[in-house]
Amino acid sequence: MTEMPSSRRSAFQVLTGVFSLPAGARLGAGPTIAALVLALIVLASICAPLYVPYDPLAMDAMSRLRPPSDEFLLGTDPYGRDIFSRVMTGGRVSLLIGIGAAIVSVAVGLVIGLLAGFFRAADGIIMRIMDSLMAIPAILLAIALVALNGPSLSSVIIAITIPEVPRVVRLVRSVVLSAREEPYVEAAIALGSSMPKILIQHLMPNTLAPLIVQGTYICASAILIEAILSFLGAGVSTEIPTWGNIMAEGRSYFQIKPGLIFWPGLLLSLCILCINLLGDTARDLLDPRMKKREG
Amino acid sequence: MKFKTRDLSTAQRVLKIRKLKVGLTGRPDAQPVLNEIDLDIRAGETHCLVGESGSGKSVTSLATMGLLPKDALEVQGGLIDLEGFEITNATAAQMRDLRAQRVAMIFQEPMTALNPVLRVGEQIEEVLNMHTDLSKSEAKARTIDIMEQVHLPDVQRVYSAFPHQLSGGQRQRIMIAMALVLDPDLLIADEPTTALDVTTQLQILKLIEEMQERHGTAVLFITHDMGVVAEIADTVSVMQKGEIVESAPIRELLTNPQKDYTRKLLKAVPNLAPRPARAVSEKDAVLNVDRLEMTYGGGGWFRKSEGVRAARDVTFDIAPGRTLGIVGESGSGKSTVARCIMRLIDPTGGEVTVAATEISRLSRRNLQSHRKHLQIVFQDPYRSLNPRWTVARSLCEGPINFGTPKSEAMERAAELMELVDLPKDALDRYPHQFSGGQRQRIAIARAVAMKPDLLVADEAVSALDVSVQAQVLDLLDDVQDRFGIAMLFITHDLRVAAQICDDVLVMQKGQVVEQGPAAAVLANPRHDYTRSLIEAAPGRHWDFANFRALERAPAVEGPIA
Amino acid sequence: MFGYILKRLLATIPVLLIVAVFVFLLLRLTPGDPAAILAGDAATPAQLERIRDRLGLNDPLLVQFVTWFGQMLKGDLGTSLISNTDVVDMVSDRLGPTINIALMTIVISVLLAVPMGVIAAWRHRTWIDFAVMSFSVLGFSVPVFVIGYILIQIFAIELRWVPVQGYASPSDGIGAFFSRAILPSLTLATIYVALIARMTRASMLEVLGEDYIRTARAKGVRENVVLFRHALRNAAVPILTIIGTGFALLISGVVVTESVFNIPGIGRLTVDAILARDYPVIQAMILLTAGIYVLVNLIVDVSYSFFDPRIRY
Amino acid sequence: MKTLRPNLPGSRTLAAALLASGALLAPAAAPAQEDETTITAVMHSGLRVLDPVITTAHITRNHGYMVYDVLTAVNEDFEPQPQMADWEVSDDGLTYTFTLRDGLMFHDGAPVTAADAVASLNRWGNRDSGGQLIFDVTESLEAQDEKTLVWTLTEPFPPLMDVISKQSAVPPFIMPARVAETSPDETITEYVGSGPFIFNEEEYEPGVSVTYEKFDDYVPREEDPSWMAGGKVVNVDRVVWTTMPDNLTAMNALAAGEIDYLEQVQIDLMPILENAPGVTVEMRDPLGYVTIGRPNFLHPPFDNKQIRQAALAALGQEQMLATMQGDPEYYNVCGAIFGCATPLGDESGSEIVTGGPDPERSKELLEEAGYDGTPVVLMAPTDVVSLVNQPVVAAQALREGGFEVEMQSMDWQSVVQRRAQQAPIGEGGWNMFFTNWMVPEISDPLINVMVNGRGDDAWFGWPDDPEIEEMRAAFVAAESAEAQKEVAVEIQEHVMDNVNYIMMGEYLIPQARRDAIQNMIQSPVPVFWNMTKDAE
Repeated sequence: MTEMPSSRRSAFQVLTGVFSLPAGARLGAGPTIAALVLALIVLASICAPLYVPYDPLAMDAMSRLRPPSDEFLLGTDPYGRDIFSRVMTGGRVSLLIGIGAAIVSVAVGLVIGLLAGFFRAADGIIMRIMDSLMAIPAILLAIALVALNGPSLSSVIIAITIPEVPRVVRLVRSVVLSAREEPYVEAAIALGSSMPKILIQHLMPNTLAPLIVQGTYICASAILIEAILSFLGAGVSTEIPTWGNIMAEGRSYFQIKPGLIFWPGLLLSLCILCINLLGDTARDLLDPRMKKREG
Repeated sequence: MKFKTRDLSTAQRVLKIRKLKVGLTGRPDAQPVLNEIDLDIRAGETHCLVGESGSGKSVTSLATMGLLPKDALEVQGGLIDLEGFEITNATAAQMRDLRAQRVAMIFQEPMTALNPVLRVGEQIEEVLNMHTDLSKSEAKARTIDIMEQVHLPDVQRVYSAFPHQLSGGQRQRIMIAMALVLDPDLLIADEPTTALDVTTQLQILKLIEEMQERHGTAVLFITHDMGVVAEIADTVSVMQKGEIVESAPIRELLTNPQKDYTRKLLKAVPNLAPRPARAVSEKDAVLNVDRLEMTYGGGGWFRKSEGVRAARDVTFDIAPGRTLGIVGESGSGKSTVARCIMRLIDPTGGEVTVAATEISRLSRRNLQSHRKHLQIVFQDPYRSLNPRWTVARSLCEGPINFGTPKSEAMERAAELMELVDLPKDALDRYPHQFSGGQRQRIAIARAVAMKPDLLVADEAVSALDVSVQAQVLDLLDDVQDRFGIAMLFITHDLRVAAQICDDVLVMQKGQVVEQGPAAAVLANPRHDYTRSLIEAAPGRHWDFANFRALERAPAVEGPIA
Repeated sequence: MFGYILKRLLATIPVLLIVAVFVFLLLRLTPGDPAAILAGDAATPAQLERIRDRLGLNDPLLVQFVTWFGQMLKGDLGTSLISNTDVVDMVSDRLGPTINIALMTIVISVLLAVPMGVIAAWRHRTWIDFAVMSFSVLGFSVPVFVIGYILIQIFAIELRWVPVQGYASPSDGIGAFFSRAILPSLTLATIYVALIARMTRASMLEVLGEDYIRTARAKGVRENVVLFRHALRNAAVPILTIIGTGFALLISGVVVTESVFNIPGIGRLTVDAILARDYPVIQAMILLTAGIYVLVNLIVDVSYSFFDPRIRY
Repeated sequence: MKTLRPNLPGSRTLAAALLASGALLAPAAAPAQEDETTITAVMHSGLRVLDPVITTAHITRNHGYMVYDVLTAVNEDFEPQPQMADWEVSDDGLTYTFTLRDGLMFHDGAPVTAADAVASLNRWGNRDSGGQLIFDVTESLEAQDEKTLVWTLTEPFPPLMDVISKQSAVPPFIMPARVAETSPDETITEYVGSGPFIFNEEEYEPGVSVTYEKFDDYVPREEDPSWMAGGKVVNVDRVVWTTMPDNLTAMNALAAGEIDYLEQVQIDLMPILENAPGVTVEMRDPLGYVTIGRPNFLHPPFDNKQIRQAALAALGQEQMLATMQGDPEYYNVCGAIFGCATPLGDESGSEIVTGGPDPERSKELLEEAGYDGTPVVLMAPTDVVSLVNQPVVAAQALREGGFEVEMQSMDWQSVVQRRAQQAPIGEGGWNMFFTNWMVPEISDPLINVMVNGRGDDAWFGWPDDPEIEEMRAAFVAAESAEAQKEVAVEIQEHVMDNVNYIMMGEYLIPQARRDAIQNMIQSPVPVFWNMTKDAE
């Protein structure tokens, strides 16, 4: 996208910059609560096997679509499986997908981005390819990819990751490009530091802050995309409950059994909400000027 | 040197500040940013507010405009009286009314201070639309008129130009027109010429003076440049750490300063008298630059210029222990030359020979080993050190690159800290824990650590306050004597050049217009451009450090162009 | 200017080419055999083989690619393997609904989001700001189809204000169109509004810190003028950018929304095609969407110069 | 592309902007006149393939019955009846003579001739498994004159009339000769039939909607309609089939009166419709469907008979059906491989699966068979509502029965493609999948492809089962209904023992209609003749 002529920070901006606290500091309770809620959800999901009353896969034809009761906390689904057990267990996989996607895409994007940012030769080609990838709507690409290697957990993660990588690459690249103009990098050149050394020791650290932020966003959107994939019939196998495919299975029961969408939906939304909030806070704290969240 | 000596005690008082206290919002007991300052300005008076960065000059002006950044600063006491109107407790609406009509302001950065997406004409006219009910045509006429008053060329065209299409000087003229179009009683000028080249600066100063006479405006002029003060002030207030330490008529202050701080400040101001040149060494030159040429090709998405010749046919050499200064205004190509020599960019022509090796065409790899011969110190002390690295790591980076064992490098680093007199424990700290001056010392130490033959100082002191500037210049001098390093000193400030250079080379539009021993070039310049540069240097007749006029005033006397 | 546009258009060619190759390979590697789908339950291996031959699925990949690509350059996107109808017709039939919904969404989003963002930035760190931000984060957090179902439940089933599903083209009457397009558009808008509002706020915050804003205030300019005349135009570029890049999100959303509201648009067409391994359709659709995306962003880039005179091509 | 209509509002408004863009891009939409009656129906899936001979997809067959007509058709008692033609069989059972009735006409106005019929039968015979059997023994099939065609056999084929009159999966639809001459491997490109409805090609959007218009020149028979036999009297002007992404949407649309008819109602969701005014939920097809599991005979573990039996024991119909349908009203535990309500239906030897599940028995059998724990690769479609449950339930049951199960989820098209792979498991092969049939599609050994035992030429799973082939031969040879029944019982017992496939029981799918829709005939195939629509 277009680079803007960036105006030098004037005395005034420095002045205000000096005196105003980082935005995060004033968000107050928000992030704290978010962190707590998230921690709670994560913990609950991880520990799910310890406390859920039923095997999330155990079906009972005789007790299908039961209403919430002492026996089934949130009732049962069309297979007579305990919704509570499924939702709590589903959280693990959804979170796994989110975190997995985030880590993979950040890692891959970082490497490619550094190369693109520093080696002019590689830059052109890499960015063309990235542009192309970005031009393909993520969902369509993901569906195709899932169709490609079957709806296994790993392939879903890959399918979600690939469309995200270009955004990370762009981010890393732009950071590198601006950082390499910094006098301290030129000084390093003058001091005879080798390119790889400069790349790793001087430039890479600059990308970490934005990457952490980007990572949280990817994590959030990955969880969301997983749900949408399941909804479109290209999600994780129903044998592995995720918030996404629980909702997908429940879609046609929306009116007679809203719980099937509501509960996983609620947890999923809460979870993403918190992750996003924390992401914003992290962004404000780590790098107030990083505002671009590549669509 | 003649100063303004008008007596304004009878003139009516425009601004009266009493016991003004400004502090961090919501933190009344924290160290205040302005501590109970008093200030008076009378109609037609030019009152200069001088002080080093962070002394509170800008805050004073913003407070007077009622423009303090709400969420950061607030008035915590005292009063600001503008012709009987109390500003500190005015409503937003009242303030809006006041601005531009009775108090106006011009700022340091004419580029960022003008809205880049609106035509400058509109921006001036907007003032009229806001405060008067002139018809469209009247407003335009008035705008054109004021634009002519500020001597803008080709007013009709400029009227509908965008800021980025104008030169820095023109933009500042627009700002002035905008400020004075409703001729306010008080004009606040916050470092209005700092971002401009000397020649432009001179014109702007003249303009402000002219406008002031025409409209009888009182001017509160904020600057850090004693030269400027000497040129324009009726009265001066010296600020330090949020307080006004001394306030006096200009001549009094310059000839007979009362307070130590004022003396210290004045002593630090370099004057245009060239330093006594050092003995020409017989050793053969460390650096030979031969017909150096740098042409920036076009290409790149938005670079309109196809092939800018940033440097043409630049030839010079420097012997060990001597200092060559390259002076010139922005865009003269002086920094390009420096970067070419450092091979931060690859020159498109000519030769650069360092320590008997021609490096202008060496491949990056082969260059590596020659890097240690030449080192550079950058302008911006805040960006020239990796903020994530300890000082020690920065200092050791170079030597380790050239195979010095870590321990040895560390010892060396420690010595260097002494050399640039910083405490040893500074080694384990991070750049942000140091002041600008200290960082620049560290940067110098880092360069010296390589035991280079040539040290390039690219505007190395331009970003520093005068007092700090003096210290750093001394340090450079000292380092040079100690290691016999040859130095290439890039600066736009003739005074600084005069202080440190043996030889001077004047560049204009990428070409060398004059070069020779500093004394010769500065004392009797042969080239018009050099002359205009010297003549434009404000307060050049005054030897601030010794509180007297310069007996051997440089360059020709007479009316300033 | 036109030189620039031309340059950009040329620059899109490699992009689309890469997309084409990528998609082509992707599909040929995807398990799934249109022949088997066509042959149906009672097919014997022999029959399958004959059908594969007829569909040219047995030719070497390169041959298949060249033939397909050659035809495509001639504007012939082939015929659907499954329904045997011309892909161009299929697509042109399906394009209308999607484009209309998308347009309506964009209009709604911009009308809502930009003022939201501006106000949030202006009243930075007040409850308004907090409200706007929370909403926008929420917009990211709820799956599109859930929003869709909720809207259906409320407005179509409980209140019976609008039909449950379906689509009517504006040529069948504006009323019919709006009554059916409004819910899908709102559904899509939630995430888009969130995106644009965030970016508007962020961008405005940055701009409001600029010197010329202070200058404007120093001129005694009224606050609303400061916000909308001085600030917004300067903040426009990143906002436009996000509208452009967000377009990808929009397309993704469309895919889902169309199946929730049963709109015969290209989104459903593509998903169905993928699930049915209808190669020509998938290739055409992904190229098309990619093309649209690239084009939209080109338009966005060009429109920069309209908001910011410093940008000239 | 449609051009802009006149009388635009002010071009500045959003409305106009959208209208313009929309109208420019709007697909051609021919608004129906007020006075004609249109029935909007949501069918079980979208129509994508228009050639009823080349695929067995139900939706395409249903399309076939709208647009095309058949020579003869079985009635609800499975008795062949004349439709386009009457027939005579020579005493030696070798010669069948068909005589077309008067007034038969294609939609393009051309009369239907015996030649058309011959061409159509030939193409059908090439694709249909039953048809192939007949053509194996066909001496000649030719048109004697405009109205008469003669089919001569080399040896008697008593069930011939049953086969060509069958309702599913591929009935011999009669097309114009020029169309019928299309290679049986290519889909036809001209959609002209002599059926009661005309296919409207302009308004056809594959997978989304298809429109049929009444064929005014169609001459129905006098008899009352019974299944596909009898008079096909059309009382509406247009029939529009549309697809809906999910059952819920469709139901809401029906409840809101946006559609008239919903072919399949998801049992669990019926409450929604039951309290909706003006909607009737009912059974159209009392025979319903069967759901079955098919093992792959080529690869372990199911290449071992005992292990197949173990699977049979491990699975239980009740459990499976209850999960699929919920309400016992709508399923029927039935061990008869030819369907419980059909003439050939018989449940002998099926207790093990009707009574099941019996994990213990399964474990024993596995024990005896020395099952080495080879995982059963079970293909599980994720995107076809009527097929998602079976594998999930089965996987669970098989595990309890001591099997290792690897359930591989994929979309249905992947299943369709994978099940055709004979390759070993490692190379994309499979062990088991589930599918559904309409009862008439499995109601006798010739129609029912799963009892075909011809190895590689058999249906997916490829059992090489000479015994069953003998039995089928015997069935073909059988002169009388009684004789046929006897053979059928043998086959039933054999299948239960050899586990050619696992009968998981019968289930019923109700349909729903606005009350305005009346006089719909009972039939496995939803038909739109005889149907009337009152003004609501």
